[in-house]
Amino acid sequence: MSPDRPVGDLFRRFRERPAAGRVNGSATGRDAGLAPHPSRDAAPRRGGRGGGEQLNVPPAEFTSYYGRPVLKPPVWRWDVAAYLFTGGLAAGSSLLAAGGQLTGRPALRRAGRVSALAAVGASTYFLVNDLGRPSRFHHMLRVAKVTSPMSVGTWILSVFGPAAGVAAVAEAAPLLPDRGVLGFGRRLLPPAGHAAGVVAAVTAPALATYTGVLLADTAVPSWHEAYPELPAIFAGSALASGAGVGLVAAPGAQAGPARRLAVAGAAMELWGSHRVENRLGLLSEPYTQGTPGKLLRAGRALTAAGVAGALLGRRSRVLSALSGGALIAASVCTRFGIFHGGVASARDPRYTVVPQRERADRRAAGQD
Amino acid sequence: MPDANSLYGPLDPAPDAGWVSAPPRMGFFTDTSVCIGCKACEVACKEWNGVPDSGFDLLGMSYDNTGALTANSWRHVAFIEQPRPAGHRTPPFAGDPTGPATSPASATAGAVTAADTGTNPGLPPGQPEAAALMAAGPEFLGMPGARPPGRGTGAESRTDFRWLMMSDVCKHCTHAACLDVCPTGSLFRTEFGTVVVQEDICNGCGYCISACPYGVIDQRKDDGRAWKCTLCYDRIGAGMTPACAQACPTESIQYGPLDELRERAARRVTALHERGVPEARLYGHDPTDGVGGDGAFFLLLDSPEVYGLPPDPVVTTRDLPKMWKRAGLAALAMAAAAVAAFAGGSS
Amino acid sequence: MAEAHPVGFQWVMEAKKRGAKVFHVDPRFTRTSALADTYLPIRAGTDIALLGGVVRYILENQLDFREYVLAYTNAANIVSEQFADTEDLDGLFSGYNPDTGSYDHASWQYDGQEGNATVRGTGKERDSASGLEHESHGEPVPARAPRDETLQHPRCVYQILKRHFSRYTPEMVARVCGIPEERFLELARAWTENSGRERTGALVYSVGWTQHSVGVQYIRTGSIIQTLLGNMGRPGGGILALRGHASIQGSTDIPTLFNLLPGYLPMPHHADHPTFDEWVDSIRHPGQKGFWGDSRAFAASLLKAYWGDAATPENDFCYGYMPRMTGDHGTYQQVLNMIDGRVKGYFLLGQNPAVGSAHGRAQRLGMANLDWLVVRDLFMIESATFWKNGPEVATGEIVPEECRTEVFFLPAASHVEKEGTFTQTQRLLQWREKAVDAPGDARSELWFFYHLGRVLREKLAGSTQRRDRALLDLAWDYPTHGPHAEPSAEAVLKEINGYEVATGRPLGVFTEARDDGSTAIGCWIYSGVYADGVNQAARRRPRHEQDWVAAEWGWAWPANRRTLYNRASADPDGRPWSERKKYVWWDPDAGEWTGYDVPDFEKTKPPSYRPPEGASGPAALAGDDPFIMQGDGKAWLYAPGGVLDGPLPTHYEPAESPMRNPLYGQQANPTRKIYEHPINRMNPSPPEPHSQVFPYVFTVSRLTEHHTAGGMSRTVPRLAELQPEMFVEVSPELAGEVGLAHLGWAHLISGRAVIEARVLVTDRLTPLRVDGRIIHQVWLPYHFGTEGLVTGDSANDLFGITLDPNVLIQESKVGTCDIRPGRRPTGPSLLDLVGDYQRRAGMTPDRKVPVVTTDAAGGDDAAGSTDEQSAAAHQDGEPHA
Amino acid sequence: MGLKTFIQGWPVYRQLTGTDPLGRGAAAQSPRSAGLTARTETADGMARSVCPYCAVGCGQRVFHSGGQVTQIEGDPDSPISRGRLCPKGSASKSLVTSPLRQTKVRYRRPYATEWEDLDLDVALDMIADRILAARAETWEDVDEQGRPLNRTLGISSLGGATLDNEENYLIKKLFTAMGALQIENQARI
Repeated sequence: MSPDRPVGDLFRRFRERPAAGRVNGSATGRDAGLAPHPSRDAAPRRGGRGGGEQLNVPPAEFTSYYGRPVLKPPVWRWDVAAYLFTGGLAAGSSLLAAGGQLTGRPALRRAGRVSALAAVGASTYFLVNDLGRPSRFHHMLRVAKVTSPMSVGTWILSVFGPAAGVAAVAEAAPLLPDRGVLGFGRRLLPPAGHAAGVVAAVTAPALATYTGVLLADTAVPSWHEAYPELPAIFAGSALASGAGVGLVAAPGAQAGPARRLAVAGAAMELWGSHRVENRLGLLSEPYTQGTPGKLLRAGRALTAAGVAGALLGRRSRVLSALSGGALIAASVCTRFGIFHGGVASARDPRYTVVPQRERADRRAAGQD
Repeated sequence: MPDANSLYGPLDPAPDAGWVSAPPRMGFFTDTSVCIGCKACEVACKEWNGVPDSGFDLLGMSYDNTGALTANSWRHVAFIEQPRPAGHRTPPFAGDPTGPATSPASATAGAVTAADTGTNPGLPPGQPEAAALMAAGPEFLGMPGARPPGRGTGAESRTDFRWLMMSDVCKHCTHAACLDVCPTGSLFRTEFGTVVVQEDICNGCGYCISACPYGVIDQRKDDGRAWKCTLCYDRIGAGMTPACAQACPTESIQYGPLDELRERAARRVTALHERGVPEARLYGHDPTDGVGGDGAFFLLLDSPEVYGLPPDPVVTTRDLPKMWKRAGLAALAMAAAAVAAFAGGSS
Repeated sequence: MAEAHPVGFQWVMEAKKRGAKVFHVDPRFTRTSALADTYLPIRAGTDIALLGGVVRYILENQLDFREYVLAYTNAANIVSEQFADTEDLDGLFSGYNPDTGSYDHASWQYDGQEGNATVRGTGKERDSASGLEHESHGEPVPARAPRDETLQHPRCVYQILKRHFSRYTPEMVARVCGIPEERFLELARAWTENSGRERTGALVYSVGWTQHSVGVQYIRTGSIIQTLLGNMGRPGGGILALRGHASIQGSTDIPTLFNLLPGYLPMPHHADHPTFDEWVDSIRHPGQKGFWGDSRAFAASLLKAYWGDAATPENDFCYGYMPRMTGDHGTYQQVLNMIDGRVKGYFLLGQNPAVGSAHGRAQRLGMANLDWLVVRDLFMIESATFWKNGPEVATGEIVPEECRTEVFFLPAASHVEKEGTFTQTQRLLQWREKAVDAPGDARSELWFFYHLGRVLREKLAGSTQRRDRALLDLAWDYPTHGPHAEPSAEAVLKEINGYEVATGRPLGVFTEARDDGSTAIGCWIYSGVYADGVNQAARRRPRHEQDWVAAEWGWAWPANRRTLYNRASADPDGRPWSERKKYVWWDPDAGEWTGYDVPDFEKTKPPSYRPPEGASGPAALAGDDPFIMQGDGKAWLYAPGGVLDGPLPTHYEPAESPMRNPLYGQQANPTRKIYEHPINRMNPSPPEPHSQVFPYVFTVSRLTEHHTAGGMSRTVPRLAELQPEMFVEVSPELAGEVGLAHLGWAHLISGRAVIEARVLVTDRLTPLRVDGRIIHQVWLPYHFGTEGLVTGDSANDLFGITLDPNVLIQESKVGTCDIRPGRRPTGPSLLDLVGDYQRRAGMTPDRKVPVVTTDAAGGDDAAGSTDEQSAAAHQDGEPHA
Repeated sequence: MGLKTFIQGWPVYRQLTGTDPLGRGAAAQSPRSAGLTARTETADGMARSVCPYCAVGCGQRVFHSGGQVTQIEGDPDSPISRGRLCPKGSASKSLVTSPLRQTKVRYRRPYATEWEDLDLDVALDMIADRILAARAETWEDVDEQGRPLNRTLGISSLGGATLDNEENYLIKKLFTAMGALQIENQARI
């Protein structure tokens, strides 16, 4: 290279080339960095010409070690999100059942008790299935820690689960013969079912709302900052899904409470998700973009539809059932939406660094 | 017995965790200004604790081929190349026929490399823009578009250069969210005030991983359990020094009673400031910070996020009482709604 | 240092804490540079120009430690009027013989001593690497030479030095090394300001310095500076070589080297040493000062240790059994002989030449042409599997079915599975205790060679062949123990230490050696390591229980001295130069030398002692002659003999350089060892044409995470994962010029080989402005090969074979190459690519590498602009990529 | 052991009755954790050794149990290294216990494409025969002027820098006695 020509001239000219697309998250960095000089590129190259383009995109307002996430994104798989739903469903259903039991609406009672058992069963499966060491599930009962929502939840479940179970089994009483040991059972079960149903109903609100704390009590930015709303959203979602069960299962005559529950639940859920999507500033973003955004919007639509259907469809068994289904589906969407929104916020260092940096700078400014 | 500051604020964690007549709290002070990036800490740790390898991948993150703290790397040495002045040192490339710096461009390429660390979530890909800023220096924070000269991202020639190295490790927080959220009591506070996963208890629920504000603890795939630095619980119990600190050739990693380390660190920062290294700062030393101070704290030469550390972490359990209150209210509302639904109305 | 010797670097950090200023000079910004106060990028292979600049700076500004220089060096000695300097002969000294490419040293001698020279320009000393003998002592010189204490005499060493280095100006340093003037001056200023009576400065080099065609002169230049500044023999001073293998110092002291015997006694030469007396006199130089005067006793005791009872004064201690050198029998000569089919069998003992030696292809082809090969190692290494998966198998040059080499792989015992001593880089012997038994067939070398000897002697029992006497008479009865009959390492150490034959009493110090056969000593400089029958090397008194010299940890040769020539830490009258820097001094009351260290001087010889006329040996050393192994007791600024490529260091370009030598007409070291062999084609350098075909400078070195040829690191997951792939570091400027992508692939081409590597584009490398041109340098680690957990091409394959004349060490720290984006071709087309480059560079088989430079017309122009030329060159090469 | 001890061993019980109601420390500690101690404490023995990598000569402590190396770490007593080790030295245990280490003699006969096994004694014997054959074939008694040579240039050796002084001594002694001159090591490289 001759002395008169400035060093790295080609390099500079190359880097001043207009951006030709951005480096995506491709697994290999081979395309990135400095792209080969066209006339000299003898290398078999994978992918298109990446290169110094990154330098041409406006600088992000935050930095991180090689842009890698500061936090470890949650390792929880889909079944935790599913559990959020089934747990809520179990809670809602058991409330419905207890209501039916106390106000003489057998259809609601039966449907509620059965779906409560099914849902709590599913919940247990999901929880165990998500463990890295499922065989050690019982270690959850080693300690009782108020600082650990999961520990609290475990104990709630271990009360709710059996209660819901007994209540559901009690529904089988009529099927038993009226003589002998089984006959004794036939006489004993209904009162036991009553008691159990009440126990389940009493623990149900805790079961439905602790999951909000479960997510909020993490370093995941969009979950933690949403801690005031999450329990409300989940409570509402639980009620709505429970009401959904009622609408599907109960004849119009008995479904009144379910309709009212649906309205109440939907109100809480919609209020809550509206807040998290707007109140959290930067941290609301993950809930409005991508998959989480889609899910939450779908949830809202379904809830609205479900409520409308529930109120207008008094006369129509079909419409009621449909709206019940919509409410249940809405609950599923909401739970998955919230779940994935949080995961997304943990994956992107921006949501960790920017708020903390601003807070630190504010404090620094305050000091001097 | 639990302290008033049990969830937040200055606290001596061991007595709070029920240790009667506990020994002084032990910890690490990692002085990155004398780190030579030899990675002896990574190896010594793995040798002592029998930690598996974390993949043979060239990451292109300077000399960092480990990538991050994972279940299979309990010490991680970060390498950052920056076209920036290094305090008292004369510019390494002054007078050389250099062009613009490549550090930001190379960092962006390194940001998206992948490595099978054998853990979950392991080492997720990063954001090229943030990487470029890490390599160019943190001055751009909050001022998009600004390109002060001498940062090597323009067309001018580079003269300054510095190579930052830092051995990262679990912070053994005073208020350890991982510990508090653990539903099995696998994560526990030792008599030395350190935070340890009990491998015979952990059932891999993964809660601690989402709870850690530093992204330290991680899950081993084929094993399912969560793993992290134990501050060599078995060694310090026998009065020995943790493997990494024992190996460290330049005393970048110092082990001892936390109070002593904090004083030593304060003296070191003053000394560096006097020697014209104004960028020297402590991280995680302050008992009044968001996590009540770290049991393993650092002397850094750039902002924490450049090293992949959160700038102002707050333990999530600080807000736990408020969370339970909210949950309680929600539960009441739920119950009330149910009662109303059945009591009110006729049909 | 932080890269390759991190734990040693802790002491640099200690010094830094106490305010020491650390300078680091390296072609690439390393982990050491990151911690240094000042880093100076330098063009690989130009260190003499830089250090020469410092010498000039010292002399021009009168910054030398004058009292020290006058009293302890040969600065005042007056040199023969026949001497002509490189100043006068454009890069050559007087006495050069172009036919042999070597010097007659007569004209280099001190005034009136011309007849004294032992070296006559036949190249014989070069072939026998006689320079190595001087690891422990100087070339013969008469005890007394004419001196001018005023240093004004035009032919006194001081003035010659001044003239010789006068052209090494800051401008010239910048032109040659690419180090800007002000940066150079910063170094020179700091070095001189921190030396003298009150302060000392240390020079630390890693032995990459020795891997140059002028390697010995690099170190000579360093010692000239340190001597002028009074930094030798004093605490915090000196020149420290950071050697790279656990006992490489020991394997030089007790040499597994062709030209040496234990304790730096020379291996006999057929012409010079036909008889025992001639051999001994060539070592002790009758009439000369210093401890080599006793070498007859050392030599006799060694032979006594070898042949025991058979060795008697009457039969010259079996001197007749000794094999004789006739020339160069070094490892590279051996490899070329292997290729030519002249070597039958080859032992590899914990060594992996297929990766670790220069010109890997020659190494592997040589091994493929043996009758048999014995490899003893911990792991399956490239040198044991070259016939199976070496690069030449891929190119078809080695076909397993046609390769006749019979290979024995014998597993070796590790350092924890045997006991014995390592000698570390500061001559300190440390005994290792055995922890566990070796697994399976793994055995120690001690076991292997003891039993190999036993079997050989059994097979030869009753042989009447003359040649077998040496084996049959060999003293080979070492006590053994254990199920495998492991020989006793301690018994061998006792023999090394030496003992009184009659009583078996271990000797306490080498002065007890006798030449009458009453003592047997395996290595005289190690005498004392087994003093009083105690294994001194096993001493491990904790450091907190002794002073900072820690004399009771291990044992250092000679006589447990930790700092050599430490008499120089006191002034001529025996008083410490300064209170701050006191180390060893004369205690008039006790009438003996005392201090922190074992005085490197006769304990009771007062500073005032003056030798009587005609005294010789130790007795001839005056009380103020600190450099007691030197023929005149002085430190040599000017070497009247002993250094084969000149009495003074001179900058020559590396054997392969893109640059014309800016200092002299002579391009490269005129005495360097060149092998004219079809496989060993050297890239052309200016003024030869076509040097621009290889426009870039490459250098190789170590990574912290790996060890040498990788046999002990690429096989260990803990280390392999930390640096998992072969890579090449390039500057952004070069990346832009050639078109290299960070983490993409590149391949490098030299006249010998093509290798590929992943690219790291980094600001840690910089182009240099050298003599008005821009020079790009690339860096590679040399740890990779085809075996192990992580593999890659071997950087050493790129090098050709050119050796330093003094010690026959190859130039493997700098060469020229071309670098191109993308992966290298595979199979036969790889050879085509090399062939294509050889063709374009005019590297025909019959080409003679010019030793003495004769300016070819247009040579300089041809070397002018590499950029366009190489670009053009690439178009030619395109089809192969 | 009975229900009582079982109950008392139950962390929840200890939470309720002990000093650690939140179950953060004392109550949550498992018996295994309570019994933990450094394996160096329980090792059969400890050998004082020296790092096998570079020439700095760092002190190593080699702990072993049941004939196996269980830990290698820096020797704090050493004035050279003060107990510190670089990554290579720190990896010494992996080096000596590596499953990749060869523990059996391997033999490749001429023109073969694979390794085969060989008995160590047989190998030693075969090598001795080949040495004697090479000597016989390439022995040089005297040079053209009748001056003694006593040597063979048919045998070469490379290595020693990683070996003990005692080993290098025997190597040099034996090779010199058999007239093998071409003995070299890393010091030349």
